[in-house]
Amino acid sequence: MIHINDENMWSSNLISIIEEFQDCFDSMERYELLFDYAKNHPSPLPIEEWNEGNKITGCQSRAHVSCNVDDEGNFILMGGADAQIVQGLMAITAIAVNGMTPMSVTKMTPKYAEEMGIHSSLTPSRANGFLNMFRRVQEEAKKLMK
Amino acid sequence: MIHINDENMWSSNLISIIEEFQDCFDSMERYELLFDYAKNHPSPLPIEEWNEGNKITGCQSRAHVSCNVDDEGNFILMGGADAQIVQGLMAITAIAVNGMTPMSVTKMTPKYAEEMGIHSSLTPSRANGFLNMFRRVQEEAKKLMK
Amino acid sequence: MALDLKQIRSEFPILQRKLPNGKQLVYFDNAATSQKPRCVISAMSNYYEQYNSNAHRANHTLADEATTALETARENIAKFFGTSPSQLIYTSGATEAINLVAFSWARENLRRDDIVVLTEMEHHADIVPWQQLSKEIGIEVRYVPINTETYKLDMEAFSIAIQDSSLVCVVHTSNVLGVRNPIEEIIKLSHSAGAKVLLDCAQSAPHEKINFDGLGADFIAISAHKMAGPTGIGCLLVKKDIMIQMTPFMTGGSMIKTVTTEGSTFQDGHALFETGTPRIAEAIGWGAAVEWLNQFEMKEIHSHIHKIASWTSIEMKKIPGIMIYGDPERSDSSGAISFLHESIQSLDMALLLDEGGFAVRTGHHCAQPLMDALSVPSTNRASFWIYNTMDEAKLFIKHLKYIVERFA
Amino acid sequence: MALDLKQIRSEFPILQRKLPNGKQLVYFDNAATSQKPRCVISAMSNYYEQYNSNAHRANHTLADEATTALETARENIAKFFGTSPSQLIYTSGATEAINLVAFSWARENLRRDDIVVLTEMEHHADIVPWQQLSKEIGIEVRYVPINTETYKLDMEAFSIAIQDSSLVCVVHTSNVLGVRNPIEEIIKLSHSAGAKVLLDCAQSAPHEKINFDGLGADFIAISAHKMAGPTGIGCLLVKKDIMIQMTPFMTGGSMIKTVTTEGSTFQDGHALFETGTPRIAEAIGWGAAVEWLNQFEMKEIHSHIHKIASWTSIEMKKIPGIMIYGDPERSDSSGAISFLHESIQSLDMALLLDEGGFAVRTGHHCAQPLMDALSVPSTNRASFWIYNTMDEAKLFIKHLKYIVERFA
Ligand SMILES: Cc1ncc(COP(=O)(O)O)c(C=O)c1O
Ligand SMILES: Cc1ncc(COP(=O)(O)O)c(C=O)c1O
Repeated sequence: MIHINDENMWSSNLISIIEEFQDCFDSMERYELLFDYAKNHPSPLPIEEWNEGNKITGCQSRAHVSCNVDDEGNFILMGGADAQIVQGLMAITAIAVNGMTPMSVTKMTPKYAEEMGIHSSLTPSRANGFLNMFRRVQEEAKKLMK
Repeated sequence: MIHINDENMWSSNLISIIEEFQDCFDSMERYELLFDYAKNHPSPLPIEEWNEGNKITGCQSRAHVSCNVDDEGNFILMGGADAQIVQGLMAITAIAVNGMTPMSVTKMTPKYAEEMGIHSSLTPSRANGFLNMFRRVQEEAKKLMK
Repeated sequence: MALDLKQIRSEFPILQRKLPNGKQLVYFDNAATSQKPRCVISAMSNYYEQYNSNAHRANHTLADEATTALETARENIAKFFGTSPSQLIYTSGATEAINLVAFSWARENLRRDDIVVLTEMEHHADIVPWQQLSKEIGIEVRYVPINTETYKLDMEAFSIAIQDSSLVCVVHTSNVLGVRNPIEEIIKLSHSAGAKVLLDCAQSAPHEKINFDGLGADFIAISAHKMAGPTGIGCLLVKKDIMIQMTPFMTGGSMIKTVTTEGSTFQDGHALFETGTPRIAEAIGWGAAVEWLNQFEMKEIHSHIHKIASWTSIEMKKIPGIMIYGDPERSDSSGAISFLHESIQSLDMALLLDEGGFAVRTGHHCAQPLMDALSVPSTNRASFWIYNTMDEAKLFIKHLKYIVERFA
Repeated sequence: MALDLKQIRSEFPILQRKLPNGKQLVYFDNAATSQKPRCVISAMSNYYEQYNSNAHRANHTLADEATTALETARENIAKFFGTSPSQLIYTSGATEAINLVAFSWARENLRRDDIVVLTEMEHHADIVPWQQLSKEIGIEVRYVPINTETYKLDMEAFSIAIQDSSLVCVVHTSNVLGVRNPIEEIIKLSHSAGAKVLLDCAQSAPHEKINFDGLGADFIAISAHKMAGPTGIGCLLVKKDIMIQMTPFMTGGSMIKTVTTEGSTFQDGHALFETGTPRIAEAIGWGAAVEWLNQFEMKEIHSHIHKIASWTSIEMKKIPGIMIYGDPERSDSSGAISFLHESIQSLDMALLLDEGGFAVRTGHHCAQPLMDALSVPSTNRASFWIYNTMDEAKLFIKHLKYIVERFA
């Protein structure tokens, strides 16, 4: 059951992902699913494009995001990380935000990770760096609004 | 009642001082008595002779001791302090050790202060510096043995 | 709203303490260190019992909890002092905070003959680092005198001293005299003269709201243990644009970005100045202390202290032979009462007060230049805080009278 | 005599901890910091509840009790390390201890082109201070490589590197590899070459008896928090004749004798290097920790750790894709097991272990030059201490196998 739909900003895609996670038997199964999403990342950032400029600080593994808008002004997030858990969270974040307007992206909250039951994403100091990644995506979205 | 006579090294003079302290009604009365002994110090060190060499370190007030032997080899302690409590303890220490051989002085323990009920003398960090003074007297006695 | 003293006192276990001679403790040594409420003590025990872990690189649950607690404490403490967490550098206390300014900022930004202005009222912690720097790189140190009648800083001399100076270091409230310096004016004058300002708020933080961003001082040094926090921690608050002028001080663990055998790159911001395993339990304890203080207005605390101090001071003056250094009755005084009796030596006084259960501090209070200015080698000092009561003050006056009657 | 694990574990409240996901905590992050027995936690609470006071100038009962406790702790800790209290300088930890050598001894006694020898195995705390000194005064820093097959220091290279050197800085036991360096030989060779020796004993002190006077090292740096003591304290042990070569580092409160506006005179011995309000609660806590450790032989602790570590290492090697860095089965190894899985990235491994309740550290362990030598960016590290059990090790192996089966 989804407790909060974050002001109805979650796409049906994202909601079905959350439900898929909620159906998992335990946290190890959830991590397995996250590994699957990592493998099938819809828009990975090619490793050649990992650089200091798009690096996420505060993540224990190397993690990079690149944010753009397409011709119609829709948000495109590409992410690359060497840890699968981070890569999986990026994949799901990309599914969550891609196609939105940058404005909408800035209004998102990171609560979907909580709903998915990924405990290790919940506090800013956590090593998987999810919150730093999410914050960075929103900063980029803000810039793209201008 | 005297609990420990420190291997019978206490003179009858010292014992009667201890008893006098033990007869006091409370600690304030003991301090008063100590002030009296300070006033009637048998061998004060004249203030002109207070110098860095005979200064006692670790005492919160200025305190100096000078130790010698007379022609017959008997110990003479002279002490000077600007705090009356320290001066009083010096006076009693002088009564305790003067006339002894330096060897005997090195064998004394500072337990008479405990027996007198002067709590503030009991630990090395205590501001009245009694233990530092006592230790210094014994060091000087050791030197005078040679 | 008056403070609920009964409630407050019940939160400080030590206030129940009986001394070995059977006397009830009356703790009037608050300018040296404050006592700690139960919630501060248990915040630290709870850390050790439930989530002790080295912080940062938090890839397991305990490390995450410890890191979060450490950084939450930083946020709460920074907020308490009216600034942002990125401007707060944890140190072991006010002394290390001032040394950090000397090592990290002054060594980098001052040159031979540059002028550092101090006052005669400074604590040794705010004197010796500058004398050392003077020996090392030849800065000039100037001392602003105090008026020994009013116990105030000589502001005329101050205005002259700060000309062409680079740094002005002033104690917010004197630990000996309780005098509060006019820091707002001091900051304004110093900045107009082109000097940076370092405030030593070790004594003021426990009873006055420090609004770092509002004050505009460049550096502020604070100790936790004088404001209900634990030993072993304090901080330096630094203005943003000044922090980037600072070079690393102690180096090692967490302050680095990369290390190779060829050389290293460093973190930015406060992280650059915090190395080694953090003072985790201490930060958590201090965080609990500011949270505890947040239930009061600092003004309430100040006026409570002031009421006790001014009454005590008035009564003390009636006792023959007692001299008071400072003006504890002035409304902005910190409540420290430095005093001497004309014939009872200060150490004797200390021990006689102790015998009655009264803890006061005695000595030069790490302010020998001030002692020289006052022409005394030491003073006795009674100082009050939030949990002290008028009843305690009355007992103190009674015992002091008794001492003077019997021993003077 | 075997350790009574049941008794020991019952003294560590945190070992009862359940993580938020319901899993029982298995704490294998001991090389980062150790857990604390109840007696250490309560020694500190008891200080705050019964006799908290600023120390030194002890002219009231609480100040006396606090000072006595502080100095008694120093005596007990010094004795534990086989030396006298006058040779122990309290610092905030091993990092500050090493910085103290760099600031107080090296800045005074080393000149441009003087040589400081480090090893590739050093913690950043024992690298960056020397790199800084190199930038500042132009000392030369040499690194002794390790043999990446045996994980031992290349002693041939060592013998060459120490020629004409002034100071040799070596980690007693590596925090990454668990390797114990041959410090007895290192001290002998270094002294024959005319160099002083600084040992980083942060990792060794928790499981090996340090006999400072017997070893003959010039400096030893130690952290309390890795050996059952609190955060915020550690020490530098210094040989008597070396301490007098050291100049003041941080200055202020208790390290002074006299201060005038003309200049200051300082204390001798350890007091010269300890300024500001002491880490009183921390020293008392550390004192309680060494007292607690005194009921065991350090050899017992070491062999207990070694038994768990070598069994775990043997079992880990049977798991496909696991590589171990170091040789945890060697009898003098500290029991730290650094490992990686060939296809599961270290952060993923950390989080998957955490999900099972296992706290291990992951990252470069503040030893990037060693990581470079091993050609890895980071490792996972399991490390054991007195309260860990073979049962925990078995659960760990089981969970690790499960992770590898499902995620590799
Ligand atoms: C080998 C070694 N040296 C030095 C340190 C630094 O110790 P601390 O962070 O307690 O100052 C550590 C701890 O991480 C270590 O393992
Ligand atoms: C005015 C003032 N500055 C600095 C200090 C030094 O503080 P700490 O000893 O906590 O470093 C003190 C405390 O004694 C103080 O009263």
